[in-house]
Amino acid sequence: MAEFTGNNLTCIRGERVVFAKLTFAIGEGEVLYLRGPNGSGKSTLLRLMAGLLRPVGGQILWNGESTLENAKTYRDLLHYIGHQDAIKTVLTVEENLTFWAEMSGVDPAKRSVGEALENFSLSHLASLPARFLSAGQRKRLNLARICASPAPLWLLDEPANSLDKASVGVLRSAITAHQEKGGLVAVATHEELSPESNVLNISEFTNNMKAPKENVA
Amino acid sequence: MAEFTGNNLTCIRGERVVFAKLTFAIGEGEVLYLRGPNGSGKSTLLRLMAGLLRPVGGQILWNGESTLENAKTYRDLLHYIGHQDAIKTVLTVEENLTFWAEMSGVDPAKRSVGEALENFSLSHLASLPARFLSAGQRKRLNLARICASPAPLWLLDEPANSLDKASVGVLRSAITAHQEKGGLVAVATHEELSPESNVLNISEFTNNMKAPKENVA
Amino acid sequence: MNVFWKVFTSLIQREIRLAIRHGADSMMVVMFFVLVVVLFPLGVGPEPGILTRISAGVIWVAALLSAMLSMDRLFQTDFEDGSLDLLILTPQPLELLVLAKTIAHWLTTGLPLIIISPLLALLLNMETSGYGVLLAALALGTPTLSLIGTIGAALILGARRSGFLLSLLILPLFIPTLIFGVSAVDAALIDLPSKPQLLVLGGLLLASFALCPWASAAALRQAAE
Amino acid sequence: MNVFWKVFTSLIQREIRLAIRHGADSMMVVMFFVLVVVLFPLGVGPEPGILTRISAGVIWVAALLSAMLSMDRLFQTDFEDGSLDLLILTPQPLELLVLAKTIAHWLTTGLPLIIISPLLALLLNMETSGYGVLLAALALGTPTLSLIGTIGAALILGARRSGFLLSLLILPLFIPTLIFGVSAVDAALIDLPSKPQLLVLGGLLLASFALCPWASAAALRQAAE
Amino acid sequence: MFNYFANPTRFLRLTSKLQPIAMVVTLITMGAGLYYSLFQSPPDYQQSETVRMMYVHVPAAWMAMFCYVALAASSAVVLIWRHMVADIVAKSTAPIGACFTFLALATGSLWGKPMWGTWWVWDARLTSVLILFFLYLGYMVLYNAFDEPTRGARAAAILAIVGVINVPIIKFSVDWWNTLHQPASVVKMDGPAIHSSMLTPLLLMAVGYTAFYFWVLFIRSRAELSAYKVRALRIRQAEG
Ligand code: HEM
Ligand SMILES: Nc1ncnc2c1ncn2[C@@H]1O[C@H](COP(=O)(O)OP(=O)(O)OP(=O)(O)O)[C@@H](O)[C@H]1O
Ligand SMILES: Nc1ncnc2c1ncn2[C@@H]1O[C@H](COP(=O)(O)OP(=O)(O)OP(=O)(O)O)[C@@H](O)[C@H]1O
Ligand SMILES: [Mg+2]
Ligand SMILES: [Mg+2]
Repeated sequence: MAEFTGNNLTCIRGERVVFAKLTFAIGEGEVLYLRGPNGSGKSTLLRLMAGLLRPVGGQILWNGESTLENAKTYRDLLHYIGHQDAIKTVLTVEENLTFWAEMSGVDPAKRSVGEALENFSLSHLASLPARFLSAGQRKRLNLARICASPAPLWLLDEPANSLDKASVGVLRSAITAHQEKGGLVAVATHEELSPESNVLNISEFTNNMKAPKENVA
Repeated sequence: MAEFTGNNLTCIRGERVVFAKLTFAIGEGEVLYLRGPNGSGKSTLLRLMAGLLRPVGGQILWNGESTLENAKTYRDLLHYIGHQDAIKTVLTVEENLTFWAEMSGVDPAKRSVGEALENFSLSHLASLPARFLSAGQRKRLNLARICASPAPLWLLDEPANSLDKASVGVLRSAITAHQEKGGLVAVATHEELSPESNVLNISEFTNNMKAPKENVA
Repeated sequence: MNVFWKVFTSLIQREIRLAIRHGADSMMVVMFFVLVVVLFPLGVGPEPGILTRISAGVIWVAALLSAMLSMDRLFQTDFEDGSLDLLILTPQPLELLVLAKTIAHWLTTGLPLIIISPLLALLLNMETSGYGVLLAALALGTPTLSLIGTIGAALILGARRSGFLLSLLILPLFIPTLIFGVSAVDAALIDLPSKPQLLVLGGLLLASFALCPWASAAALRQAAE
Repeated sequence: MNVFWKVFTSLIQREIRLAIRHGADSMMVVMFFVLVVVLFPLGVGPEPGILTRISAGVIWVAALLSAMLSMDRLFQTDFEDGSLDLLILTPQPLELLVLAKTIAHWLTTGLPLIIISPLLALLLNMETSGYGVLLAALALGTPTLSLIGTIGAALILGARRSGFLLSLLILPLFIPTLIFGVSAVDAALIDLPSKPQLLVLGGLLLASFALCPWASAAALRQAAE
Repeated sequence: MFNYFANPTRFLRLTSKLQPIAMVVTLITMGAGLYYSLFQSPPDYQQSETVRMMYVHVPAAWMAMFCYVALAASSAVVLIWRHMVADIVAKSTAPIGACFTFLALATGSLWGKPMWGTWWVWDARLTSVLILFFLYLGYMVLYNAFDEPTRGARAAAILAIVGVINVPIIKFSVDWWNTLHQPASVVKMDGPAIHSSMLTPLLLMAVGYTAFYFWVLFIRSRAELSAYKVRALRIRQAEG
């Protein structure tokens, strides 16, 4: 039922075309893997999907409706995890998580802060100021955010960075559980997270990659 | 000839014992892999090795001499890459790298800033302000630092984070080349970087892992 | 509506908590305010005549400087650690969130400043007839400063020379508040009615209340691009 | 020695480059200094008599506040982005690096302040007999402020309520400089010799030059743990 | 209409035709206006010869406000439709407006010394014009403060739009507060209250100033546009 698509997207940053005429589609319960070398535009595409950037051409649709025009309802539907972790080091782990759960505006009954902490094995750290967290613990706290309040679309930028094997497993099963509930996921990653079906290779759409090839041919 | 060892190291952070009685040894041309789940103390151990932290017990020796007592000469010998990347976003890529090469105090003839940029395929970005770098490009710039001026001991904290496959390859060959020159490397990572010989599993020395088990037994 | 309110208060709560735990901004502002006023007698010499004469001006200038000083980090940390992206992506209108942040900013910087000002007025030998008007003028003026400041704070995100820019952008906009604030107190000190000036201050407050959150929200969206 | 010198200058260069590119700190300080001084006539009213009377005090208080204002970010950004770790790990003695940073800080904040001060003195109607001494006093006093400030800046790294702490820590240490600075100028204005005060300022400078880098370096090592 | 002019080539073609016209109008009206104001109009019975300052001061003040409105309007177009031409018009208008504002401030100050006995008072009109000047400055500095040009354009556009409330304040400040400054006597609901011997040169100068604005605007925006094209070309080259 839910469908998330992008048509002919072109994105310019700093007067440089990052990618052009990019098209993608994610169906219900599907995961789209974004692949490409460093600097190819994966993070850029995710920010575009989230609505933080505007494409210069093309559009992004949720169930056939433009996400830019229905920004307010659309923002209800998504969770975004970027490179930066949005963690305030003076607040405790729990305070950090609770704050974002509250900001999501989701019905308190549907939130599950405790469960999310439990899931990512952060419960024993709940009352620690976030400053003391190790790199992987920070990342887990950031990931716990997407489980603490429900939203159908997850946009994840290299979520497995600095995670240990066990946590990668937790992340993987969180994604699978989300899929089973009919959720949609777009994830940029350099690693194998699961047997991949739906892969978007961004370098196919980047100008600077294409142009030399054509020149050579 | 060169040898880097730690004896009976105990480290306390925030009134908690992170690890105790930890012992390691790295010989010439060897790589030591630090392993352990998130929060087990890999980064802490690396900071200890670098001399940024002081152990509450035990000592760290370079060729049998205490590194704390000979801190000044010892600091000449090492490169440390932590979780934070020490990149100034308003300076260009090249300015960032050149600065750290100059600070290393190494003879200018022995520095190789251009080559390091080339190696990590950053040459085309050299004059760009570092703010525009993608996550992987930032990491590569940080890594280029260790190649820009020579030092026998490398301490690397999750150097492969957010790198694409090609860059991981570059990193791997940089490490191999360093080994062949007789360099020593200690690296904390969750991934397989090369067929591992010398692995230190930190969780064997952490209290909180051990204690519950003993309680149960 | 209920959801909005909840989100609104939880943002204010977080900001206040951050200010208290971290304190870099809020306490610094109050300290700064006190210091400007305390250092003056030290620098100028403690002649009561002169101090009395310049008391209203010193307090207002100090308030202005403190407000400006606290502005540049208002959105900066959120911008740097990625919180701003997430705030923009919450379903709530960004204008509301900006307003919440502004209120929190005022509660942690403007309010303490007002509370402490009678003490400082005493220190500067201000005549007691000015106290009431000083409080009223500060109560009307400092929220305006916070509101106007948010625009500047949002516009400079990611800019070069942001500190310089911030002062250039918001200081001119602060001037009316300063002028009417001082003249309200000065009028009271010479037993003239200060109601007209207070009314203008109120008008400025209303106008900036209506305008600033929108402008700042627009600027923040630009900054996240 | 040669290596030291190279490292020393390249650190100074970087700091200056950062200050120019980013400008948040350095330009802000100068702007701030100017603003304090410009806002005063606005707040106090432009009566030349009063302005003349308080000119030296206003300029020194402004200089003090600007110096304090620029201090809290001196090591903070390096601390947050990991540069501090690397600086500590360079083979050069940390004291030297601290000194280089202090010099860069003074070059980008203290020096512009000195250069612009005659203009501000003019604006405040200071009598011309005070100009020379004002410059001399600022030239001796502002490096002291920078040096003392580094201790505070290093101590507050990672501390809670850092802003508050900073003012509490370094302000008392600033006060002697303020008092002798103002009285040097005031003496010149009433045609008394101001040499004794200038000598004291010189003494303060020497003492802080000998002491501060060590204290700050120790504090920095502590902060990195 | 916006779409029509948004096409850079069309804009270039149009301005290349209008530019000489603006130049001719400027030279003629300014020349005539200066002649009338300096030699033909009578000295004022109160202000004597200093009244001639009016012919420089008043149109400059008008243009300062006019340019700001133009700046804000094109900035709105930049934000809403993201048209490049609007951006170029806004960017080119700002320095011209700043110059007019500076002229109004400087001539006003010069005029104030003989008339009010002081260069400057902090009354509502003077203060609001000073703020206008700072808004122009802020716009220009903000525009150039970013590494990404588009970011600067949009941030500055927001500032321009916010600042537009200052324009009615300037206009009506003399009515709302009693100040030293002259209330409006030309642009009023019930027709101008000024003698025609003074009105004619004033209006001539006003037309001259306006034409001058457009003249410089065309020159500047054409230069901006070519610079933009060169940059785009270079980027395309760099990308192979
Ligand atoms: C720096 C000081 C001054 C500033 C910033 C200033 C600003 C302005 C502005 C913005 C206007 C246009 C108002 C409108 O269109 O309604 C104006 C008009 C005018 N100003 Fe000034 N002014 C200054 C000083 C003076 C002085 C000293 C005089 C003479 C006593 C003067 C006489 C006038 C007159 C006669 C008008 C035309 C009013 C009308 O007919 O609409 N101004 N001024
Ligand atoms: N300053 C501190 N005060 C108190 N505890 C700390 C401090 N810094 C780290 N810790 C704790 O010490 C432990 C070790 O942290 P460390 O960063 O070394 O882990 P790590 O092995 O590098 O983990 P990761 O794989 O997530 O990077 C963690 O449990 C962390 O919470
Ligand atoms: N603000 C900006 N201005 C100009 N160029 C930018 C800007 N931000 C990013 N870029 C450039 O756009 C390209 C895409 O960056 P992006 O962060 O999307 O890459 P990525 O695919 O996520 O890479 P990584 O795997 O390293 O995270 C990069 O080459 C980067 O240098
Ligand atoms: Mg990325
Ligand atoms: Mg770690």
